[in-house]
Order: sequence, then structure tokens, then C-alpha cells
Amino acid sequence: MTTLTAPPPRVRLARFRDLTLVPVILILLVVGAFLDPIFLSVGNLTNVLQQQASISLLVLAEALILIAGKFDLSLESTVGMAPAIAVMLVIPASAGGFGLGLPGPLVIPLCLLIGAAIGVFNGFLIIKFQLSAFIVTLAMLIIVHGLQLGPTEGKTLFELPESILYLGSATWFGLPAAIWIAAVLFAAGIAGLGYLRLGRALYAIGGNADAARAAGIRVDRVLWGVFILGGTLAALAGVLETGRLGAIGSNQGVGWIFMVFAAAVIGGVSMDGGKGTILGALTGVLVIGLVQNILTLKGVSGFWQPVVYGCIILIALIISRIAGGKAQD
Amino acid sequence: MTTLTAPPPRVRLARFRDLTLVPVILILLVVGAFLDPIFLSVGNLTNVLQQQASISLLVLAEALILIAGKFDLSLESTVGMAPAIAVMLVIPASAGGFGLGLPGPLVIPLCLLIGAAIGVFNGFLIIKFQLSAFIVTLAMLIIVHGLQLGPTEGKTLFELPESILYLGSATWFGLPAAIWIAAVLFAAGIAGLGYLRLGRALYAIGGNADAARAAGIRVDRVLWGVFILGGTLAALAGVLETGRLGAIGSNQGVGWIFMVFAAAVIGGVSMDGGKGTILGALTGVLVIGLVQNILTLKGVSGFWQPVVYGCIILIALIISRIAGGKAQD
Amino acid sequence: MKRFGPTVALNGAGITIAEGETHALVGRNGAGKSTLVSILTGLQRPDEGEVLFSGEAAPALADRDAWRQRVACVYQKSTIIPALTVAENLFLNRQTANGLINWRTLRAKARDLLSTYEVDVDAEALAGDLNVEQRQLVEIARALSFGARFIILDEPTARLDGPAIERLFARMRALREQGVTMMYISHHLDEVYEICQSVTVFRDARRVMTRPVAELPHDELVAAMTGEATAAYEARTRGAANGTVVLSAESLSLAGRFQTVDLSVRAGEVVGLAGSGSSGKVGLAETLVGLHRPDSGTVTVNGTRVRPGDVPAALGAGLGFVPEDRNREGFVPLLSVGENGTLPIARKLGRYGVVSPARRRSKAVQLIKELDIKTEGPDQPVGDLSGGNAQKVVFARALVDNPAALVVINPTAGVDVKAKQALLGAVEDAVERGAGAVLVSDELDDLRICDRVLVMFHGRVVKDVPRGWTDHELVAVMEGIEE
Amino acid sequence: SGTQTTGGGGGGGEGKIGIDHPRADSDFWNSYIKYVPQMASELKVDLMPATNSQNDVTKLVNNVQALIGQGAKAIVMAPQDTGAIATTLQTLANKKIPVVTVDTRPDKGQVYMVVRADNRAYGTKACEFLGEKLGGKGKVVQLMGSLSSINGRDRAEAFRECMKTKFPRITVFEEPTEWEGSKAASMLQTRLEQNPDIKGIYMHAGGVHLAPTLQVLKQKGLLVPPTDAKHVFVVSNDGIPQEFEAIRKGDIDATVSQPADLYAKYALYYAKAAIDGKTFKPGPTDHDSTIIQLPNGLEDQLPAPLVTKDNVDDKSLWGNQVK
Ligand SMILES: Nc1ncnc2c1ncn2[C@@H]1O[C@H](COP(=O)(O)OP(=O)(O)OP(=O)(O)O)[C@@H](O)[C@H]1O
Ligand SMILES: Nc1ncnc2c1ncn2[C@@H]1O[C@H](COP(=O)(O)OP(=O)(O)OP(=O)(O)O)[C@@H](O)[C@H]1O
Ligand SMILES: [Mg+2]
Ligand SMILES: [Mg+2]
Repeated sequence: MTTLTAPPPRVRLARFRDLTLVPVILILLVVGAFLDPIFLSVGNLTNVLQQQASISLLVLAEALILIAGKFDLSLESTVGMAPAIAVMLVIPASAGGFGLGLPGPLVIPLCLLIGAAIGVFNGFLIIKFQLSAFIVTLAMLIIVHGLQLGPTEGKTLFELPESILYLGSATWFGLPAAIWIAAVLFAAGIAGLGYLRLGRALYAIGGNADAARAAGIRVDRVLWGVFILGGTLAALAGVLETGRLGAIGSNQGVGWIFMVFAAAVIGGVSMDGGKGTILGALTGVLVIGLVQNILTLKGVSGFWQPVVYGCIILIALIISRIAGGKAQD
Repeated sequence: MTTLTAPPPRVRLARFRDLTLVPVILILLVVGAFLDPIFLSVGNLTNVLQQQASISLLVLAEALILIAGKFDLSLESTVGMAPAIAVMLVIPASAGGFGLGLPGPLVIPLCLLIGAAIGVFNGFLIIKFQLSAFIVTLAMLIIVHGLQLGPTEGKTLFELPESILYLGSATWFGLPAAIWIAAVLFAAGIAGLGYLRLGRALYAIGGNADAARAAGIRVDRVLWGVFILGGTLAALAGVLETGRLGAIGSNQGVGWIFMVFAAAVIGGVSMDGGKGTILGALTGVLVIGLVQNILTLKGVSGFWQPVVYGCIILIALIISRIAGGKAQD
Repeated sequence: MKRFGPTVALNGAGITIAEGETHALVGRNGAGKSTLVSILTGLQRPDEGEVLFSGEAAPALADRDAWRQRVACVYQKSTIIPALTVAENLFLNRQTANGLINWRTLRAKARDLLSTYEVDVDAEALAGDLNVEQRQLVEIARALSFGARFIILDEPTARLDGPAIERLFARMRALREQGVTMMYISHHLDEVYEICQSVTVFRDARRVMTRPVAELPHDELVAAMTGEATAAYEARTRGAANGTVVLSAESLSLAGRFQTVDLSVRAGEVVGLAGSGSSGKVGLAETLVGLHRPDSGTVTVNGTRVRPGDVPAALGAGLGFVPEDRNREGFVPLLSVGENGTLPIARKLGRYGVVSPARRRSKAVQLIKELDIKTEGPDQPVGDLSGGNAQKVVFARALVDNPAALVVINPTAGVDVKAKQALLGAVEDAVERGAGAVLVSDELDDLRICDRVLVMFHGRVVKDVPRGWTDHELVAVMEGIEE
Repeated sequence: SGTQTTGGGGGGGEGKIGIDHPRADSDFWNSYIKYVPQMASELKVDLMPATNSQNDVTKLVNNVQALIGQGAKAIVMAPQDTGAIATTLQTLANKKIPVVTVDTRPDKGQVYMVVRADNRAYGTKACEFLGEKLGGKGKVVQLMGSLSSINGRDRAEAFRECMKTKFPRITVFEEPTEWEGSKAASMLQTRLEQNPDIKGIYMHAGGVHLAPTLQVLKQKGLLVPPTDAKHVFVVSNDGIPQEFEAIRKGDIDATVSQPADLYAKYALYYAKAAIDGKTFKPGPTDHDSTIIQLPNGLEDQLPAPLVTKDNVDDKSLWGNQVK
């Protein structure tokens, strides 16, 4: 019977798998400090965090969805569309709104509601209709963006109610509010996935949906909830971004989703579901933010930036592959 | 022996699964004819085919890769990068080239070689290093595009050798050469996947790679070959596109990959591997081409086009889900 | 009654299990046993009919906890989630009543639970790192932990070796003494006689009989399952093998699996490979066919020294292979019977890389006939076949090229009596045609067709046992009790 | 230089200028990017390494933050999305860092100077040229850029409005090409199939639209000299050398030369002036342009000449200066 005892070291190691990117972050910090004295200043690092705050919410959303074994590309379009439509519902027609005259403070709840509604629709098609999540959310990426372009006619909305600007531009206790919000949500995500039954249910569903069902987890309901949560987080990311930029451009969020996936996957979240942690995803976001910051500080030519960037993603991927020890899929 | 005779209905039905989009195509033809008399003219339909010729090669490549159970996002960047770099190797420095003075007729072989080389590299990372195909090819999408932007400094290449323009602009037997080329390659793809050992091996690998390996198929070698073939087809698509447009812009191919996946998946190719046919993928391309054509003919506002477009993808997806009868993943 | 599309999986089937007994459910592959299990455990709704527990109507489908207090189940398909720890798997979806999960308490509870049921597994290990037996024990412990007085075990022994099965049975007997009712599904009829009091037989989606085990002779039971009189499989006698060596290995080693193994198989000979769990027998067999590249040593197939770790080379030299796990390595579920069967000989079905569908079809029809595969025809996807028939397709694939040497691993796992006979018969047929075979199995019954059995222990061949062994002798060697 | 007054005691010229380029994938902007260091050495400005926001306002904002962190005393940028930088401009104003924007005019937020040519004027000039050539009737196609870019919208709206008011008998087809050559070719081809009598084309960006348009016309046999009745009149926009080449060959008829060189030159000029503490007033300048007053700053409207066969060899056009 002695042979049956699993060797404990292995397990301990597994815990550290979330943190394979920590050495990469340290290297980036050292390299950055070396390349530019400004880099390690509090101001610059705060900027990096603020810049990553809204995209990090998308990474959080995508990590939850990926862990549950699904996929959502449409999040990036929600970042622009949800605040844009919410704002148009509130502002007068003269400022480019629908002229419904809804009260200004409603704008954030409306925005989150729109995000949630997109999640409901995605969930409906993917879970109830059992369509391919990749293609459904790809089509939704296009549609949701169109639903912003259509009503705004591609114009930037810049007469915004004060309430939607506040979160993305305020400073709390000396740090941008967006950083606090992202930090709280990530902490909630880490705790929720680590210590809540619902959070653990995501792992169970992503790991083996049939087994989860047999264990009494209401798989469809949980998945649907995750899509709704994802849409809501994307809308909140849109609110933060709107506040940071002071207006809603027609391209807000466009092109983010690739970075979101890259951050989640190099952070150890599996595209196959059931594996990865929110903490890991967070390290992925930080790596990408630091790389961007260093490239900017060094003024690497815009033509060659993508190459450097892509190579760093590959290297991070290789590192997490070697540290993780298992083939990826 | 009597029990061995298969009841024909079941099998026949399975064959028709490739063709679930045929009714959609018929509806589109009827709707199109109704909306615009020009739509059904030989000239217009020829245009549709010509416009879809190069993207269809990408769909062919992606279908092969998906059937083998893998994934390649980087194809779209190859469409611009391979011809651009090939041209720069050939044209004089004064026209924006490297000034190597290689002979002009080499440009197409060089272009295909570059495409193949990208496939080799993708294959190396995905097969040998066992990295996630999604993220590797995502990084490669960025890198390959950067490898076009860097040397060209983002400029459009206007002065092209005659040889690279020929295929995309010539007319053979009254039809654009690009249509013939795409037709021949699709026919080869259909026949190859249906009747060649290698083609069947793709299905076996995509369906169950371990079983394929145990049955003596050299899985790694075949997969690598598929990535190389995919890169080469993407480069050829780039040649056709270059001929059609008469220049190589820095955005050539950018943003195609989503349409490519949409076409393949609504055409019945599974994102999970092992399922789908080239004929099905072809119907997917046609649906997308016809929809685009109708939207253009009707002059649907650019703001709302994406919505119409995305909805049609969703509808096609639902139809192929209902006709296919099985949950997608 | 339960339908899946056109398939009627259960048709007016009923079963009544008395309290405190261990009730066997037997039937051929695809008879509807697992479907009944999923209805009895509230995973699926019957199209017609109802489930009663102690005379009361079953709870609503959505109320999983109520179901689990009435009936616990170890399903045929693993319901372990590999990426989670053993502790979490044990308490899946009930890690805590409400509020935050206290991992320390959970681990402690898990350790308690594991020690209550004497399962020696580390509660913190990832379930994916456990071996088959350990996973099964975890599933059993979990099933029992709900306090249900009725437990269903769907083919728990299909992937366990002899000692593990003994341990399982000891556990089941202890449970029965505590008054727990059990339903036990297995294709090993001797196990039914060993552990059960009554038996229900399903055939073609219907119940054909229920009888106390004690008054039911073995033959009658088999006849009820198959619908015809079937004699138990008798190993054939063969003359001493003195043909040429068709498969040999010299000082083959693979770190962590086995060391310096020598082996040679002659034409017309079946060599068995036995050993308890982790003895390295499967690793050895897989290395022979090239699935692993050995650290040292050579493999010779039919006179050709094949490149190590090269499956196509080994198959090309005349080897046929039946892998350990048919679902993982045996077949491509979406491809047809014909195509799966002819994968290794695709090159022979046409010239210039072309595969002729007509020739493939005719070859497939021949294979279907030879192995008596129950299928709609050569174009049916293998994924739609029942377990036993799928396994026959895997055999067909191994035999399609008239191999000079055959390597067969656990050929009868999870297949019914009738199929088992057919499969063992197929091995013997091939050997009579002049092939040599290596048969790896955890089942002593299978090993009876072997001319000699090589017993492995901790990665080494410790004994070459000639025909005529008794179960007891062989098990003793396998357990390393007697050298 | 009558409009220029020297501010209180300045003239030090010390201080680094941060510059962000908007994108790296269009011919026009790449010409601009190449002019920047050249002009910087002419004007002797201390330029920090340029950043590139790749047509992404988020990146632009991040880049500006980095430039501030690195001690930029003035910033030159070309926000393609003009609304979404309001907050950034506010931050810069708070830090007393003057901003020169190139090509686009921010809707909100303080700027020191906007250096641009009037994009609405491009559309109007193209409309007037085509209207005259077509004799006030017929059909024309407008190959539009991205609808979400202010410049594209300005050109499109001005062209559309001018056609409506001045040439009401001309039908305009609008094709949203998203600055993509592939879409432009497909849409133009389809439209010509549907309306073979289209006689005029206005394309928003020569860099991406020129070659595909010529290729489609060639395929249709419509690439004939202006003397031929089948000729389709084409007006382009940008002023890159290839357009001039096409004008010389008679393939296209005109283009609006968007002054890449002047953009670079005056962007740096004003940035330096801002650091030196100089101020400007509305009115004509010494370089054939006019400064106008905006609610949030000043705008120097650089000349954007219409180039036709008559003036295509003018040496002062930037398109004739690049190799
Ligand atoms: N989800 C399903 N969809 C379609 N058909 C199914 C499904 N599950 C089972 N079947 C079919 O129902 C029949 C009964 O299957 P079941 O799994 O109950 O058999 P079984 O008696 O457990 O066989 P085995 O001994 O091989 O486990 C088979 O023909 C099977 O193919
Ligand atoms: N893929 C693998 N990689 C690494 N080690 C493995 C692998 N498969 C099995 N092992 C380990 O190698 C040893 C020998 O395994 P092998 O499968 O050859 O033995 P076995 O006698 O078939 O055991 P069992 O009956 O448990 O399958 C065992 O300790 C097993 O856990
Ligand atoms: Mg079963
Ligand atoms: Mg084993």
C-alpha cells in the first residue's frame, strides 16, 4: 500500500505554477530600470497600473470564462458599446443622444445592464442553442461593435454625464480609483475562485462538465452566470476607460481581445478549461503592461514594436510551458 | 452477410451535412436577384468569385489545419508579408527594395517559400515545443505583420515585378485566373482529403491523435506538413491579392482571419478537429461573399453593415447546427 | 423506456432490488445497463416509467442532493476532475455548507473520509496524478460519503488488476454486513458469483430475467445474456512452438518503467505478460511497438531491427497492435468502421498515395465478417458502436495486415462474454495462421491462452511460467511472494 | 511674421519635445514620420524618441503619460480619435505642457496649436473638380476611409454636401472601405458592374485606394485617356509620389496634396515656439496659411493644393521631393 501515496513535492510545486511569470516580471523590472531611470519611479509604475486597469478587468472576465471551459471574443466590443449606448440614453439629442432624457446618474447602472444583456444573449446561443462559442462570440464581436457604430454614426461621444467620468478619473488615497477598483475585483476574483463553492464550480465545469453535473452543479446556470458576469465586467472596463479618456471613441476596446487572451494564457489559464488562476492572469496583465511601458519609454520604432512584442509573448509562453511542465493545447 | 449491408439513409444524410449551407446560398441568390437585377448577371457573380478567390485560399488552408485539430491565426499576416518581402528582395532599392538584385521571375517562388518558412516556424513551436497553437499563432500574427511593417516602413509597395501581378489579374478562358486557381486548389483539396492517404490521415489525427499515432501515422510530420502547406497557401493568396489590387499595402490581409474562421465553421468544419469537409468550407466562403456583395449592391450604410453581417453569420451557424444535429464546440 | 434519437436504450426495462442484497446487473455491451444507472441516479429522465426508493417516488431531477442521499454511484465513466485535488473531488459542490471554504477543515475531513474507507491516498494530491485504482477508490469513498444506503457500481473492476479487485470485494462485503444495498455491474460473471446474491439480465434494452445467483448455473446465465447457448471459452491446444522468432527484444530498458528485459516470441506462440499494478508490463508492450523510445536495447520484428520509438517502422515490419485503452489510442470515433480498420494498410489500398474507397470497403466488409462486428455497415462511425464492438474494430485494425507478430494489451477490458470469446479467438486464429503474439492482461482468464506467461515485478521479468499454472501460483509470483 | 509676438523674456529654447506618431501603416503618415527627424535637425529642436500609438487612442494616452514622465516640455501628437483625448489634454494643461496636434482638431481640451489642412476643404475641392469634369450630371463613387475617423468623415460629409448643393444631378455612391484596399477594390468592382455609367471616383486615401482603383478600371477596360469617352475621372487624396505618377500618365486626374512635410515642419516649429514662450494670434501667416481661432486654441490651416496635370511637376509639392 505504500506505493499508493502520491509524492508530496509535486503538489507543492503545482501551487507555484500560478506564479511562473513572477521571474519574468522581476526581469522586466530590472531591465526597465536599467534602460530608463524614470521606469521605476512611483509615478511611472502607477501609470502602468492605471493603463492596465480596464484591460485587466477584461482579462479577469476572460479568465473566468476560460476556466469554466468556454470562450468569449465579444467582450472587446462591449467595452465601447455599453458605455456609448448608456450615455446616449441619458444625454440630450443635441449632444448626440437618443433624447430620452433619462437621469444622468442612471448611466453606470444602464451601462452594466447592457453588458449583462450581451452576456445573456451570448449565453443563450451558446448554452441553450449549443452553438460554437468561438463563432457565436465572433459574430457578436462584430454585431455589438456595429450596435455602437450605427447609433453614434461612428462619432466620438464627448459630452458625457459627470457620473460616468468619475470612476475612471478620480483619485482615491493617492492612487487612481481605477487601480483600486481593479485591485478589489481581482482580490474578489482570487478569493471567489479559491474559497467560494460557486468559484470552485467553475473549475469543476471546465475540468469535466459531466462530472460537475453529476455532482449536482447546475452547469448551465453557472455558465450562463459567467457569461453575464463577463459582459458586466467588460461594461465596467468600458466605464473606467471612458473616465480615463474623457470621451467614448468609436474604436474604444477594438483590438483588445487578442491581448486579453495573450495575458490570460501566458498567465497560466488554459484554453481548454478547468485550469489556471486569477492571480496568474494578473501576472499576465502585468507582464504585458510592463513590456508596453518599456517599449514606449525606449521609443522603439512603431514598425518594429509588434515584432518585439510578439516575441516577448512567445518567450513568456515558452517560460510558462517549461515551468508548467505540461503540453499546452 | 445480410446484416452487413448498411441501411443507406443514415449514410446518405451524413454526406449532405457538408451541404447544409446550400439552401442558404439558394436563398441568398433569390433574395439578391429580387433586390437587384444586376445581381444574377454573369459579370456580377464572376466578380463575387474573383473577390473571394484569395480569401478562399486562406479558408482552404485553415480548414485543413482545423480538420487536423490545430489552429492558425497567423495566416492573415502572411497574406501581406510574404509577397511584400519577396518583392523587396527583387526590386531595386530605389523602388523600396532591399537592392539585392535577385531576378524578377523569382518573386513568386520566393513568396511561397516565405509562406512555407512561417509554417515551419509555427510547426516548430506548436509541435516540437508543444505550445498552445492559439497563442503561438496569435503572437506570430503580430510578429509576421511587424516583419512586413519594419522593412517597408509601413509603405505601400507600388513598383512590383510583372510576374507577381500576373496571376491575380490575368484572364483565362474568359474568367479571372484567380478563380481557376482557387477552383483547382479546392478540387485538389476535396479529392485529396477524400481519397488520399495523407488526406484521410488529417481526419484521423484531428479525430484522435493518439489513435492515429498508434495506427502508424507519423502525426508530427503530417501536422508540420499541414502548417507548411497552410503558410504556402496564405502566401499564394497574397500573390493573388497583390495582382488584384496592383500594390501591396501595409494592411493587406489584416482582419481577414475572423472571416476565414467564420466561413470555415459555418461551412461545417469543427473547431475541435476531425470534422468537416473542404466542400463545406467552400460553401461557407460563398455565403460570406454573396452577403458582402448584396450589402454593397444595396448600399447598406457602413455603420449598420457589421450588424447585418454578424446576424447572417449567426443565422448560418444556427442552420448548420440544426442540420448537423449535434452540439458544436 | 429511454430513447436516444433512433436508438432505444431501454425498452420497458425494470429492476427491483431487495434491501441489503448485492444485486448484479449483467448484459452484453449496449444492453442498456449504464443508461439504467443514469436514470436510477437521477442524471436522466426516463421517457416513460418511474423510479421508486423504498416505495417512495424519486425526488425531482433538479434536486441532486436528495438523489445522492438515496443512491450513490460509481459511474462507468470517471467523474473525477483531474485538475482538482483529491480532497476537493471528494467534496465537490459541498466543500462548505455556505460561506467561505475552509481548506484546512476540508483537507482534514477528506483525510478522515479516506481513512474511514481505508483509502491510502494523499488528500492534497491532484486527482489527475492518481492511478486508476486510486481514482476508483476515491470515487467509491465519495459515493459512500453521502450516507446513501444504496450504492451502484458500474463496471468498477474493468480497469483494476487482481489484487485491487480483491481489495474492492473485501470492502463491498464489509458494506453489505453494514446493511448497505448494492447494484453491481460487471462483465466478469465469476465476480457476480463471488459477490452477488441475485442477478438481473438485460438483453437488447429489455430485462430478460431476475434470479438468485445460487440457483443459476453459469451456462444458463450466459445463455440469457446472449440469447443462445454459449460454451465458456476454452483455450485451444497447440503444438510446441518451434517456428522462427518473429518478435524479440534485447536488454530493453526505459527509465522508471522497466529494466533490461529480454524477450522473444516465436511464430505460433502466445506469450503472456502479467504483473500487478505498475509492474511495467504495459510500458514494455508499448515500447515493443514503438510508442515509447527505449533508453537502451533493441527490438526486432520479423527479422528486421526496427528503429526505436518508431511505430510506423514497427507496423511496417509486420507488427499488429491492440492498445491498452481503446478510447484513447484505439480508434478515431468520427471515422467509419472501414476506415479505422484499414488505417495501417491505407498504403496498400491504392497507388500513389490514393486510397480507393471501393477497395477499403471490400476489405472492411471482410473484416466485419471475420470478427463478427455488429455494425450497420463499414460506413458507420466507430464512435456509435458499443464498447465490445469498438474493441473488435481495434482488433480488426491490428489484424488487417496479417501481422507476423501481434502485441495485444488488455484486450477484453469492458467487453461482454461473447465479445471476449471472439477477441481471444481472434488472437488464437492469428497465431494458428503463423503469427506470434504478446498478450498483456490483468485478467488471468485471458492469460490461459498463452503458451507461457512472463511475470513482471517492479520493472523486471521475474519468472517465465509455462502453461498449466493455477491462479494461485501465478498471483503469488505477480505479488512477488514467491520467486 | 506679423502675427507673431515674442512672449515675456523667453527664447531659451531649452527643453525636450515629445512626439507621438499616430500609425505606422499608411503612406501619408510614414512620409510624415520620415520628415520629422529631418525637420527637427533643421529647426534644431531637441526631440525625444518618438512613440507610436498605432491608431489606438489607448496607446496614445499611455504614450503621452510616458513622455510626461520622461520630462517632455511640449508634446506633438496626432490623435486619430479626437474625442477620447480630452482627459489627457486636461492633464497636460494642468502640468502646463503645451500641446500641438497634427492633422486633427481635438473636440475638447486646451491645445497650443492645431496644425492641419482643412479636411472638409479636401472633400469640397474633389467635388468641385469632379462636378465640373462631369458637367454637373452623372454618377460618382466615393471610396470612403474609416467612418470612425474624423478626417474620413469630414471628407465624406463635405463631398456629399457639396455634391448635393452644387451638383444636384450627380448621384453619389458611398463605399465604406475602412481604409482597406481589398474592400475598396471589391466595392468599386461591384458598383461598376451595377452602374457601368459611373464617370467619377473620389478616393479618400491614395495610399490604399490608388492601386486597387486603377486595377479595377484596367480590368474593366476603363483605364483610358481623358479624351476617350469611356474615361472615368478620378480624384485622389494625399499627394504621394505614385499619385503624381498616375496623373502624369493620365490614369487619374487630380489629387489633393496633403502636406506631410509642412505637417512635420510646423508641428515642431510651434512646439518649439511654445517652449520658447511665444504666442500667436489669428490671421494670415508667413507661409501661405491662416491661423484661425478655436474655442480651445488656435489652428494653423496649411495649404492643401489640388494637383492636376497642370501643376503636377511643381517642385514645391512634397510628393515631388521624396525619393
Ligand atoms: N448519450 C447517448 N446518446 C445516444 N446513444 C446513447 C447514449 N448513451 C447510450 N446510448 C446508446 O444506448 C445503448 C445502451 O447504452 P449503455 O451505455 O446503457 O449500454 P451498457 O449496457 O452500459 O453497455 P456497456 O457494457 O458497453 O457499458 C447503446 O446502444 C448506446 O450506444
Ligand atoms: N505515461 C507515463 N509517464 C510516466 N510514467 C508512467 C506513465 N504511464 C505509467 N507510468 C508509470 O510507470 C510505471 C509502470 O507502468 P506500466 O503502465 O508499464 O505498468 P502496469 O503494470 O501496466 O501498471 P498498471 O496495471 O497500473 O497500468 C508505473 O509506476 C506507472 O505509474
Ligand atoms: Mg455501460
Ligand atoms: Mg498501465
